[in-house]
Amino acid sequence: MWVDIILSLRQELIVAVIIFLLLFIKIGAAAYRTEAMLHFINLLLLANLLLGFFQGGDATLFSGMFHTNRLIVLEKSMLNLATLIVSLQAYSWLKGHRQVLEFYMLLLSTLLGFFFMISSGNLLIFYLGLELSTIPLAALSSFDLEKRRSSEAAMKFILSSAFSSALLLFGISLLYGATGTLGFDTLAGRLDGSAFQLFAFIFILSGFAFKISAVPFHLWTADVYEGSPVTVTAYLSVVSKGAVFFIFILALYTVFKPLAGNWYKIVVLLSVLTMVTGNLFALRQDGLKRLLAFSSIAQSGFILAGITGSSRGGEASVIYFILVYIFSNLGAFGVVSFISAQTGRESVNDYRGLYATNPLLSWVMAISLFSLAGIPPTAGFFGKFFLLMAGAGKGNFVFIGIAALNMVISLYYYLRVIKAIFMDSQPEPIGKLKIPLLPKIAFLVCVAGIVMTGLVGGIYDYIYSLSKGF
Amino acid sequence: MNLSLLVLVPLITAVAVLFCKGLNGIRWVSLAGATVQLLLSFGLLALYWRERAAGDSAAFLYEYRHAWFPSWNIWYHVGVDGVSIAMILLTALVMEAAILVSWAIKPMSREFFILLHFLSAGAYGFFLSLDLFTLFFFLEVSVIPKFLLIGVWGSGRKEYSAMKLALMLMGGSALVFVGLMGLYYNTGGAGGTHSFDLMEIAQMHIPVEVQRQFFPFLFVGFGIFTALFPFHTWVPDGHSSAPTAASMFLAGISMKLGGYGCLRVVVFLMPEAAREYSPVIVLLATIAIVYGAFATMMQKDLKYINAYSSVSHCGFIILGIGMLTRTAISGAVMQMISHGLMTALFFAAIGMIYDRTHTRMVQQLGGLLKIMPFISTVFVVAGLCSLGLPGLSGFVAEITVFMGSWERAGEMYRLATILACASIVITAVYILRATGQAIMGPVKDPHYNGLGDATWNEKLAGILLGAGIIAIGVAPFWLQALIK
Amino acid sequence: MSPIPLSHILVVSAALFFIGMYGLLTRRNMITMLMAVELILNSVNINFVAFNKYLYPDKLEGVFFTLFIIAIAAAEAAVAIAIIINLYRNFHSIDVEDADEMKF
Amino acid sequence: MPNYAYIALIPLLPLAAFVVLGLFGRRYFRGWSGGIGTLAVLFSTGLSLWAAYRYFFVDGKVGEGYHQVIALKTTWLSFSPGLSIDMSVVLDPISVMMIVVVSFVSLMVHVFSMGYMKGETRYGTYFAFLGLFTFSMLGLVLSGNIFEIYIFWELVGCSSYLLIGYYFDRPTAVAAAKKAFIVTRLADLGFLIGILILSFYAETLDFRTLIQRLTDPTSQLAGITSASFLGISLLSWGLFLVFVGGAGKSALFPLHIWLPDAMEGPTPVSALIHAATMVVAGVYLVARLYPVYIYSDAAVLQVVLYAGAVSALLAALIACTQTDIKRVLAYSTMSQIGYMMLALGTVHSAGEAGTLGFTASMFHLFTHAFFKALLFLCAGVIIHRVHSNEMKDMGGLRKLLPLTHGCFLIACLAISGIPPFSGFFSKEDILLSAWHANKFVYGIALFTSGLTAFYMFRLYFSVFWRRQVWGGDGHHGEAPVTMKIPLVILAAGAVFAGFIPFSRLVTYDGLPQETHRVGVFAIAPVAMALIGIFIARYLYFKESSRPGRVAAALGGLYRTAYHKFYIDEVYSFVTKKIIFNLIGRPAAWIDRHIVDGLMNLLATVTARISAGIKGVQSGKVQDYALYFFAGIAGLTVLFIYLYT
Repeated sequence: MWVDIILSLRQELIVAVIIFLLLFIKIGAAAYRTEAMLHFINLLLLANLLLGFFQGGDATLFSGMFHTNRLIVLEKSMLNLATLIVSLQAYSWLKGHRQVLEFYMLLLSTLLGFFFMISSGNLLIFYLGLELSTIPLAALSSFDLEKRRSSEAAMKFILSSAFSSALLLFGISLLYGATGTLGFDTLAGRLDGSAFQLFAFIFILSGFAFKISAVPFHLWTADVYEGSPVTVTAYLSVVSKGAVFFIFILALYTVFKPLAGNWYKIVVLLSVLTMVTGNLFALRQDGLKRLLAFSSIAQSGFILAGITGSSRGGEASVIYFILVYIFSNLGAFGVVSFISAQTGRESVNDYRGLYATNPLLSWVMAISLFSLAGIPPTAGFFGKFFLLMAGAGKGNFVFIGIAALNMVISLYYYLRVIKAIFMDSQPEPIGKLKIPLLPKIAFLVCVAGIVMTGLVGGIYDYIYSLSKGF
Repeated sequence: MNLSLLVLVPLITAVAVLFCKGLNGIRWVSLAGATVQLLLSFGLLALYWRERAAGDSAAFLYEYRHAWFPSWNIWYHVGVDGVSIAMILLTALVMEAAILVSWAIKPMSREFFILLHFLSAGAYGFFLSLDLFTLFFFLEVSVIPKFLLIGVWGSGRKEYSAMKLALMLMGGSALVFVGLMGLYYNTGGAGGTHSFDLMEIAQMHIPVEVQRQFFPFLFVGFGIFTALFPFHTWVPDGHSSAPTAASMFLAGISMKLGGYGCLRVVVFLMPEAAREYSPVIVLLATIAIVYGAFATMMQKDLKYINAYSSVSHCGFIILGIGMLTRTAISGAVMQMISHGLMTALFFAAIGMIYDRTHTRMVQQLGGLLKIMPFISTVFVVAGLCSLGLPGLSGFVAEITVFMGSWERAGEMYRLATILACASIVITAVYILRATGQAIMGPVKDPHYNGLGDATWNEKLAGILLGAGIIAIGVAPFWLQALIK
Repeated sequence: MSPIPLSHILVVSAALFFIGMYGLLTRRNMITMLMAVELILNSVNINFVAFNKYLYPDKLEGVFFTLFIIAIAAAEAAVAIAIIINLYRNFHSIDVEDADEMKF
Repeated sequence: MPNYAYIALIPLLPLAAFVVLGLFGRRYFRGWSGGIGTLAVLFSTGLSLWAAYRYFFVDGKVGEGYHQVIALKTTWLSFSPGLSIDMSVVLDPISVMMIVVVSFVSLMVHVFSMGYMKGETRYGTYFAFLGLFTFSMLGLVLSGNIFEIYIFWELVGCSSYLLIGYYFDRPTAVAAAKKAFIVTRLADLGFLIGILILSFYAETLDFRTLIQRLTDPTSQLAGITSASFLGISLLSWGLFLVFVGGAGKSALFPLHIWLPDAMEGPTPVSALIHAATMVVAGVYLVARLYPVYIYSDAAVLQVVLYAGAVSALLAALIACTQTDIKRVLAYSTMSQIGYMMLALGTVHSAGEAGTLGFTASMFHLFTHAFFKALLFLCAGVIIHRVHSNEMKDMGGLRKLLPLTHGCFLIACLAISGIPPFSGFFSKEDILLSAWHANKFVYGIALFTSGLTAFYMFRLYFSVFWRRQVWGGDGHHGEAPVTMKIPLVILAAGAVFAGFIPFSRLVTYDGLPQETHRVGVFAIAPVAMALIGIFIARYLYFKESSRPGRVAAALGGLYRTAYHKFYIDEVYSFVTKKIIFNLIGRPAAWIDRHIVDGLMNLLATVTARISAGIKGVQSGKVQDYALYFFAGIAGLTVLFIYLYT
């Protein structure tokens, strides 16, 4: 009995154990060498990834509050992987930082929150998980305490998310009033599409939309991404967004399935708005972080397009895309983070002539951007293709056409960066940078992931075999 | 024969180039890779002939299927018929020549050759594909290397051109994508699985209203690749900014991807819609032919001349496809091959001239025949091929298109054919103008007198492509038998 | 004494919600904005409790939810105020209009 | 059936010479190139003569007349079951006659060029091009397939281009080459469309089948005559367009403008291509399709007739005023070809009397080849010696160049139609057929023949007499022997070619015809010629002011003729002003600014929108909340709209 519970909760437990371990170290050990500590923590994260990766059975705990299955374990492993990569990339930044342990405690707390959120079987646990992840994230965005932008970002983040979760809660309360239940499994049975329920649903939907930065709930994203330390931005854009997408698709496909006829059009609308707005804003950005922020908004639009597919393929393609997205986006953010930590330069123009001095970084950046843009043979191509293909399953080809054209627009700003790196030059290019081991590993993992995830067809099919469908 | 080798050889070469030491190593490894490709494609041709002679009448030979994404019913599916073999031969030839021409490329030669090999891998894959997903995959593979080749090694407004090319081509493939989705979700009928397989789709009948709906997407999408009016504007800029080898590949191979796609995917899978849209296609093709030719007449930059003339010549491909008669379509295929070789040769010659004189403006050149006879001869041969001189491939292709187009009854089609025929006069005008000013005439700039003629690698490239042009022009029957 | 109808309570909650919303949108002081958010949360709390009591009295889900909300709101406020203090150090102001360096 | 497969060697030998010299001539053979080329053509000529002998006198005759022999046929490119381009070798009287003419003149020119071109840097290339031309021309005349003839048609055009542009460092030569190619290309467009029309209805490209089907009222003829365009049957259109192709190559009015300019090429080339062989290809083409022409309505043949007559007259008028020796000869060529065409146009029925013009035309083609080639080669010797083309630089050359003088005189007499020189007989036939067909045209022809004599002797007197001795230095000999031999041989041809019994050998239907030469009939043309000669002698025998006064007296007419009737100006107006400025330039502009502008506009609009909506991202968190709330409100409204 207890063994089963522990096994089912093993990913959460491991993360919790690591958090407490770090807490005890912080309390107990007065002095430590930052670099050694970083290596140690990364090893812990690796262990976390490997231990959590093993599949167990399906389980439902705490009278339906928490449930897990093979797909959810996979999703959590993906988040673990992303966290590990972010952590590896953070090495150069954290090396000079004093509060390393606090950083990881906060980071892992958010991860724990996401785990609970994904596994939740009840709106209460969902809310708790969400907040457990949001509040430390706000603290993380402020982690460069002395930087104005960092604190501004944190302020915007905490206020916006407080507001959004308040509205989400308002929706939950209305839904509770309408159905009398908070459990996912019972909720689905009681939804009948009445006006009141739909009203409540809109609030809940907007709460999700805020987290995945769908337009018009996305406005915090760019500012927070820009202001936060790059590592945190990477984490936000990948782990946070990915986790919310996992639960979002679960919610739409199972809990709110009775309302599918209603949410389909809304999600299509959000998807179009998100793609278009994200792209249009990204077009005119000079700051690389801000550009990537808007690009990640646009990517959300594409993911939403996959969600509209309302099919097993839709679910699988969304999860698959998030895996691809982890590699691609972290590859790009990794380079930005590394260069930012070394030189403090973050704008597109600063990258002019990068290829002459740092070919490896340039190629990592280029491959990641190609993947984000959906250019074969990178995995991004397959990801986007399947997302839109799933979306096209409903026969809404106008929508798919708009999405496809948006891919063209998005190509422009990715290519702008490529152009700066490979074709332009400047009087003071970024100097030759030596890449330490850990970030290098992270880069290689990202590139390998980008190349392999697509070409090796088995990965998608594995996800497909796990997914439950609509 | 394992067809995937054709895709793998360039990739392996690219990797080998990556780890090569020294400039010469890079060059020779690249050349060796291209030569292996060339030998492979000739081997493929020989095997194919033997197989056909032995009476194998399957539509495609050497098929290979591998489940790629089984849940979507996506396969890595390759196979060849005569048309694809012809295109593969073309690719191999142009690739070999392109590498020879880029012998002295600087800087970043390593990257240059790697990208070239990527391009050729994409082209081979495209011509081999029998699955629409695979096809689309390879179609897009070829876009970014072009962007980089133009943007990094190009000249003039290279970034602008590179960006324009990439965006327009991606726009084209976005349309293709929508069309593919439309096809995919209309296969299988009630309860069956959807499919991307070319042969399977061809056997199912796509409902006419669906065809009507998605034909424009696919046709325009592929059409952008092959410079369909009015989506051809990437061609002049892209070609003129690109480095020689990239121009050769771009005009020689990449523009053919579109034509091949139109043929293999669009017309083959949606014959009824093709018939319905035929007037529009013919109209656009005719505009491209005539208008492209007139626009060419006014150009002063050799590369622009060839680029615009490519618009005009690729109009013949579209015209042939749009006319939908057997002869016209086989003419379109011949035109693809012929134009591929011819334009590659043309760009090679222009590149060689530019490398020496550092200008491509016809007014500034002159009397090159005296200074660099070999290069000039190559230029003239390419020019004569372009204006459709018998004995060179251009004539064979154009005549076949004309004959085929004329078979299509109807005033409009007749008029289109006549206009297309008339364009060969305009072609003669601009080709001879360029030749007369740049190649013949007195030497305008005394600095040119000391310039050397082609080096061995350039000569070899010219001879390879020229031999291809002459081989088709003198003995077209083998090509015709191949693509029948 | 007849019980207060549910609708009355919902009106109060809605009023509270909009007051909170109004405060959030108009107040420039960040602390006040935080308080406005608390108002919205309180309206949610009222909703939960009222629904629980009036409609689904056999289970206590709503009440529990309220408890969690109160707890989390406290945590949120703590972090938010910490962030605002840090912001004040950097900007020397807690006027929300002043912190708009990043835009467009 | 005798084996004629060796005929294929006749064109292939020069081709081999082209390939060998083209690839290796420059580097390995150099001075030997001429010899190699000449040797190849020598063999060709021998084979041609042998073939002609076999055909005409041994085994070509089946029963009464000569029949077509298909010596070789192999499919080159097949379009559909009926339509294929075959590479074939066809022997019939006209093709046999033509191979003899072409290979023979080519041989003469080869031999002549060995002396004339000596020392040129591109000596090998020159002979390579000559080989290419000879191959193409022989292929053309031996073609048995209408597309095959088109192929060689284009090839002769190309070799003509290459040879005119041989002195590529002269801008005028380059321009002339370009002009020649483009003008004939324009005409070939007509030819091509004509082929398309005819082959579509006849469902064949083979000449024999084509002729058979199009002259058989029970078969395809119905389709092609009933279909019409602008009220004219498609058969007529097709034939007319084919004729346009021929007119372009044969420099008929108004497509003749390239021919005078083509004189920029080396003079032997002019002799071969622009006098004896290529320019008569148009005549040959019409002759090839003759049965169909006769069968269609008479309109097309009327066009042929008048095009020939106008060209003959116009060219003769212009020739009277030109001062460049080669240009005079060029216009004279044009005029003579006009004669040939005119003769073809006189045919009015398929009977023996009606087809006299056919034989006359072919006869004139044959004799013209000799004396015109001779004239050009003489001109070549003169230019070689004088280093100028202008008549004013010459005069009194008879002492310096006695052999040339004699040959030139023979040729002049021949072209003027003075008996017993060859031109007399052929011209006589033409006039006779014109007399039968159309008296008006006969008048033009007669007048032209007088003009011909006038301008030829104007040339002759100006060059060889006019002064006592030539003003330049006279130390060198006349010319190398390789240049003299061809003159002598050709002169012999010019004298004796007229005695060949042409009407027995080359006729419309292969059956021998009896010539009805009436002695009286010859009086008028000979008298006209003599008058012309005497006027020329009066004006040009001695240096005097007479020509100037005559020119002044004629005033406008002289000026117009001197300016070639302003036809070149019209062309350049059309091309420069209309095609370039009104079509080409706008097309290029539209492409850059409108079509491409649209593409760029898309980008600009996107960027504008992007800039326009940037205000949404105001940086103020309260605005964000507002948008958030507005989003919810919007969604709610949407829901209400959608689901109620």
